[in-house]
Amino acid sequence: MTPPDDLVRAVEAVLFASAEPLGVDAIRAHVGDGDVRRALATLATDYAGRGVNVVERGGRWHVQTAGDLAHLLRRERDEPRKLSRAGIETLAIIAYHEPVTRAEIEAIRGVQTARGTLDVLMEAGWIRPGARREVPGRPLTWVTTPAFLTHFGLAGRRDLPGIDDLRAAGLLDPVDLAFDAASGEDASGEDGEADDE
Amino acid sequence: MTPPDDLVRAVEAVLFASAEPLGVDAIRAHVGDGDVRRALATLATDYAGRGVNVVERGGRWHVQTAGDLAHLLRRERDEPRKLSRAGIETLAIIAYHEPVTRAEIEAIRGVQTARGTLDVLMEAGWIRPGARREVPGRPLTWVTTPAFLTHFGLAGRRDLPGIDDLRAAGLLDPVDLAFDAASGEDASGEDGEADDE
Amino acid sequence: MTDDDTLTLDLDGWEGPLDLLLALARAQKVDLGAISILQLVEQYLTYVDRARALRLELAADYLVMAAWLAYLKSALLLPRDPAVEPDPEELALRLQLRLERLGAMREAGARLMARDRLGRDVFPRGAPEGLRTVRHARWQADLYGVIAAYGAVAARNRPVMHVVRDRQVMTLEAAIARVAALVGAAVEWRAIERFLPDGADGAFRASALASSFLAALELARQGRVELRQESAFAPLFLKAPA
Repeated sequence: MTPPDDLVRAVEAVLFASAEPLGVDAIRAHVGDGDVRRALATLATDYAGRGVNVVERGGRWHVQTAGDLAHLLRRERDEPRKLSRAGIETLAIIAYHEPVTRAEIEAIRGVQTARGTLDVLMEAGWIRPGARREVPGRPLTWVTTPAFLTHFGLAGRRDLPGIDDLRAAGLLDPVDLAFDAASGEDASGEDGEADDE
Repeated sequence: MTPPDDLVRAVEAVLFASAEPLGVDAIRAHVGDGDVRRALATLATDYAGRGVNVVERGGRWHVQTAGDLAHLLRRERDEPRKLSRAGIETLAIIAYHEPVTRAEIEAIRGVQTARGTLDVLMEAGWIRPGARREVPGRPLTWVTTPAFLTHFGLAGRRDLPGIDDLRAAGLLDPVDLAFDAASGEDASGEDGEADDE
Repeated sequence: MTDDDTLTLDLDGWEGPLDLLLALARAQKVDLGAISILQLVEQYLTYVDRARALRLELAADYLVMAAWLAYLKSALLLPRDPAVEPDPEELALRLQLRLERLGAMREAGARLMARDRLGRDVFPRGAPEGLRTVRHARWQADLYGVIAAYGAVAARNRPVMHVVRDRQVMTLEAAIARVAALVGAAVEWRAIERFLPDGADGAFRASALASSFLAALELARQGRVELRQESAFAPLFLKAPA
């Protein structure tokens, strides 16, 4: 290893010592002033390819074992509770559509959300209630948490598997919007249209 | 960092994820056959000079924060706290009467001084123990510190307003007036009466 | 329909009719954009018929979907009447779009679950030293607080001298003497107010009334006066015993 400078060493020590992921500000509170982001970038590079990696998850950083070594470490550890199919689908819908109301989740799934489904996801710490939607009835929306990104190894929501393709294909748009787009296609002919954000 | 070989990576991950220091055999149980000792030696070298080190203690290995960085794990933070009423009264009595013993403070306040009160004032840096009083039991006296004068913007203790000043400022308001006010008798009436000294 | 297309009648396995439709569509083609809605409708209706034939209890929403699909099927087969809204082709397209969306989310969920998950595939440090924040109290007080506190202590400690303001009162003894003298041998009832000193007002009148009332009770107890009151709070009358 190349010998790290003082700040890199300090950030490294703090990241390793922390029991939870740390944001840049939290790291700075321990190591003092300095280019913490640069130090984090250096560490991420230093540890790439090693048995442990320094990773960013939604603006928070932590150290974790490399994914390809899972088989060495999995023994005698509890498998996290298996999520039901409804739970997985609901979580995916929230992650890819957030903020999203319960009614919108149900519109996509075509069934009512069973009582425990959102509870389980909240208990796991992966979702939380977001702002209320400013429409009649002011329904609550649901969003994912930083712990969701941490658990599923996502740097951010942009890192969600296939999200760009889904968005490009309009598959994250509501049916109504997609329908208008699809009907419009007949006239104008294919693509090039309407991407959000 | 030099890219480690598979065994070194495996040992690194196992050591990192373990909740306790591991002996060579325990490591081998995870990573399988191979020269675990050599891998450990490589890791010890790799991590020398970094923010965390791979170290051996009595034949068992673990990852730990570099000794010189241990202080980073402890973050000091100042929190403004308001002095309790007992604290302020005790401080005021010491300021007006110093040097003054604890028994004298209690006599003046009319209540026992809780253990922590003087501690808090000392922690704040406003009082310190003075000489012992040359009476039976040789009780400790308390005096204010220069920091006390600085904090309260006083040139010296003489700057503290005297009893007469306090009375003029209405800070010695006789409590008895409350009775007449309540009984509704002549709101105008005298009341210059009734005083001591 | 070939045997390959046949889905086991496992009713507990479906998360609602849309889920069943998606499974049927997937069996038909992987690309949901290219499926035949008409064929899908047939498959669904067949499925529901078989469930009924087996006397399996189907949840209401499966039957609602079946009814709707049967309507869609007939609309799709009949020559199109432009006056009829909504356009069945449009309904079919909407159904297809819904299936695509559900399918996309199902795939996304599977990909999410297959990621390297913390605590299952990748692990945090087993024994982190932990970070600690040591809080130091920075005590705050101002000069006014100190001086005011000393004022409060000093005020508390001055010798306590209670000076009772000089006020006119009628003592119980005086009232007994007065009421006893006035009631004398009077035979007619007289209200208690008549026994108060002339010109008594304010606090003195209140004191005289209270004392005279107590005096009347005491005299009545001694048999030296009789009391009469019609009801609570009614005027109180006194006279000498008959």
